[in-house]
Amino acid sequence: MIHIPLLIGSIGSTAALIAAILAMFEKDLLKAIVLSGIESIFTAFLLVVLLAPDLLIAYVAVGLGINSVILIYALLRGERYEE
Amino acid sequence: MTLEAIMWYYILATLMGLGAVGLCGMVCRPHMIKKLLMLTIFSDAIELIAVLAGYRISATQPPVYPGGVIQGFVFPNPQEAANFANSAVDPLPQVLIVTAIVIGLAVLLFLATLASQAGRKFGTQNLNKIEKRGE
Amino acid sequence: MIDQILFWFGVALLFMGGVLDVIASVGMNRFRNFYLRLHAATIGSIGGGVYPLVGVAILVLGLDVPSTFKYYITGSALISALIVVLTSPAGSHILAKAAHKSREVLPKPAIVDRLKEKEVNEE
Amino acid sequence: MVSLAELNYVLPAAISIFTLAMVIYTYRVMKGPTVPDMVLALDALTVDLIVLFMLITLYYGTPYLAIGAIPLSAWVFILDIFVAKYLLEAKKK
Amino acid sequence: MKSSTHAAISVTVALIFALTVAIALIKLGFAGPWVTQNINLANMFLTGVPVPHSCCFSASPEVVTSVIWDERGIDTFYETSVLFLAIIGTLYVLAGTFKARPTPEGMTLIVRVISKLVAPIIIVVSLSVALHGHLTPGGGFQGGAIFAVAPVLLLAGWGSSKLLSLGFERDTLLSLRVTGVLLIALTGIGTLIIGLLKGVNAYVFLNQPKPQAPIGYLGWISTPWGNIVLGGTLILLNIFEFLAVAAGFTLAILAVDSSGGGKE
Amino acid sequence: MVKSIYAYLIVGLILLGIYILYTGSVSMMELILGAIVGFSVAYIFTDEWIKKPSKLNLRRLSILIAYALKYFTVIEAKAHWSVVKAILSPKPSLKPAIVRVPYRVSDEYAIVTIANSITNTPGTVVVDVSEDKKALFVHWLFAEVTEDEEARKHISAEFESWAKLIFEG
Repeated sequence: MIHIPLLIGSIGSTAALIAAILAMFEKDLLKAIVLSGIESIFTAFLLVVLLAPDLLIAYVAVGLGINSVILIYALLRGERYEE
Repeated sequence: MTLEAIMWYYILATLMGLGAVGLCGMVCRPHMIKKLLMLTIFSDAIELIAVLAGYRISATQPPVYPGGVIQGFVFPNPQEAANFANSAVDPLPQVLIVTAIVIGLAVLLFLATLASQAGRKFGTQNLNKIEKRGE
Repeated sequence: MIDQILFWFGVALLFMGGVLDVIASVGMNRFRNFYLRLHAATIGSIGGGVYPLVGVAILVLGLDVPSTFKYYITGSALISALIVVLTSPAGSHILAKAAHKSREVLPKPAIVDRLKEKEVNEE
Repeated sequence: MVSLAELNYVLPAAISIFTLAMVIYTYRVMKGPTVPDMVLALDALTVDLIVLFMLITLYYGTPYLAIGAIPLSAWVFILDIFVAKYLLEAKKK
Repeated sequence: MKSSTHAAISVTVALIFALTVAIALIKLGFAGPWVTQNINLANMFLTGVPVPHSCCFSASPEVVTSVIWDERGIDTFYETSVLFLAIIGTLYVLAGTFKARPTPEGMTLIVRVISKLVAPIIIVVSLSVALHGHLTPGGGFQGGAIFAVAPVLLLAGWGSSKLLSLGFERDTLLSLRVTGVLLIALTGIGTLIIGLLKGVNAYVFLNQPKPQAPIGYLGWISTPWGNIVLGGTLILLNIFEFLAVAAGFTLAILAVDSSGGGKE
Repeated sequence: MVKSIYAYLIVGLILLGIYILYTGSVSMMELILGAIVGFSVAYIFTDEWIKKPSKLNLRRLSILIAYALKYFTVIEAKAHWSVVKAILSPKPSLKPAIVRVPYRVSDEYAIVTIANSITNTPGTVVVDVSEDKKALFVHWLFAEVTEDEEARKHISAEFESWAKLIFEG
């Protein structure tokens, strides 16, 4: 029987990689923040799959919540489009 | 090589690709916020590689003893502890990574406020434009 | 007996939610405009999120596992369902309002648009 | 009492349904032409992932993985509000 | 340098990085999917932490938090200090730009009421996570980070003047933060002071008595209704860390928000 | 800070219940810790949550529960079915429009209940709230009518009568 967590884990890591590549080539910074949000959410998903609940709580509260808020505040001062 | 090993190596390869993307974006892109985003992606990749190294497919439990209640918890005997250790994942990478998350947040907080002050001072957060202005 | 009923009721809710979730994700791709996708997203969060969470909370109660396991999962599932019920409509609403007011997306196929009339009157 | 083994007939099907929905939502987030579209799809994706967390918890048979669901469901709201705040404030200047 | 040179250098560096990680993982013998046993150090912690009379007993079933606050306690204290310094640095960089802001424009009644309803629920959950840090996953830092979600919600819905009227003022938060860090340090050197006074051997961040150091904190209380598990220093350190992190994050978010939104 | 002891007790008990539900075990120690946590958080938030403590009673609570039961079974099922049909049919007949729906309640919880009920049923989403004109602007997927009062009859008349029973009157 196939090992389900590793299977959906590999789907999640592929999605994270694609999101990171898209975020790197994106010119619109707000879109890049949302795309890196996808990357972060699949990171949290992989932490569940790899059995790390302590890290999961710390990561969800910090890596998802506070990081995006701080970056959006910082973006309010600059310009939205790169180049 | 079993199917599980192939999937494990596939996850490792995508995570290394994630780290490479983060590093490349940190160097290539001129916008400060883009650099910060790529920094978070890079640190995510490093964390996940460390956690993946501690994972075994025969494990079914996180490194926390089940049944933790504040009143009425009975400490296990050595036999139960040995059984538990056979079915739990490695706690050491997780311990190291909790610290890494905190430090990463501290760095990001400080750098983001610096970027916001730079935006206030120069009117832009694009490093190319700031460099041109200095000439 | 009561355990069997609880378990299969929870499983039924879970699968109903799963089917609704897939339908919502298909609708997300079939609808053409942001304002139409809002309705698909509502199905995704209520039909595909709250009902399966309640289903999981009920399903666990019928299982033969230690009571700490049971009540822990039931509690987390119920509280997250409560938070989703409260916050998901407010999130959709503020997003729609921001998209409309900043002219980021225009409600293109629309019979009438009273909100735009109101904004035009005020300006 | 229903034993935990009986759940193993049900869980693979449920997990595969929600994973299918997850993949389609992810496609929508990456494709979405405007920012509100992406955030909306990200909301639905997050709610879908919360259910998936619960199912993986049941699959492993350990309660403690369910703990991340609550901050995750609060995070959705925060991202909505802050993107809306950005759109409203950036339009003004 | 041209941007193409940048790109070439960065791609090379990234590939070298990936190869290094791969070689390190494979050659140094880290676990792969085929391994059925953890490494010896991990087994030592997994079998030692909750079992009385073993090498590294911490009176707690949570291995991760025990290692963080017991075996690596001084390291974690420095990490908390780094976060403290980062928040002080943020305040310093943003100095002179603070002003309290009323309700942000565009936030409607629905968002305001919902944020006000959800915030206490989040706070209660975060306190539960912090108070059970030595029993279930979580701990002081995780609880504090979840707590910070509630001020963010209130800030988005109501503006910073509401937070100030609820009692989240800057000086209060700063003093709470300092108190938290100081109490962590005091708890850490508490055994050392008692050992000096009594004339026995003791270590910094010592939780339970060890063969060479016969003093320690209270691990559990036996009552007729069962043990009440306290985990020695763990519960104290979790509470103080919760105080420090929650106050610090609220302070940082408040400072970033009240230093103005758009360009000036 | 706390104006009414009665409201304070009720909010504290609600928060204690949430603590116990989340923790998942009931014992003497948990109850003591939960009471400390719940009542200290309630001390900050009571005045925010409850403006008129005299309105709290069991009759309103039972109406609220009855409404929640009816809403999550009957009303949601109908609304889901109509939108699912629109998604699955090859050529859906959609008539999207943003209509104005006036409301006649004044309590803030009542307004939010109406708005969230409207948004949570697929097919209608509240786009904006005008507090001075007392109207909700609703994006409606199947707009049969566009006049204010007619739209109110179709969309929010039922929710409004329930909300009046629960929070006013």
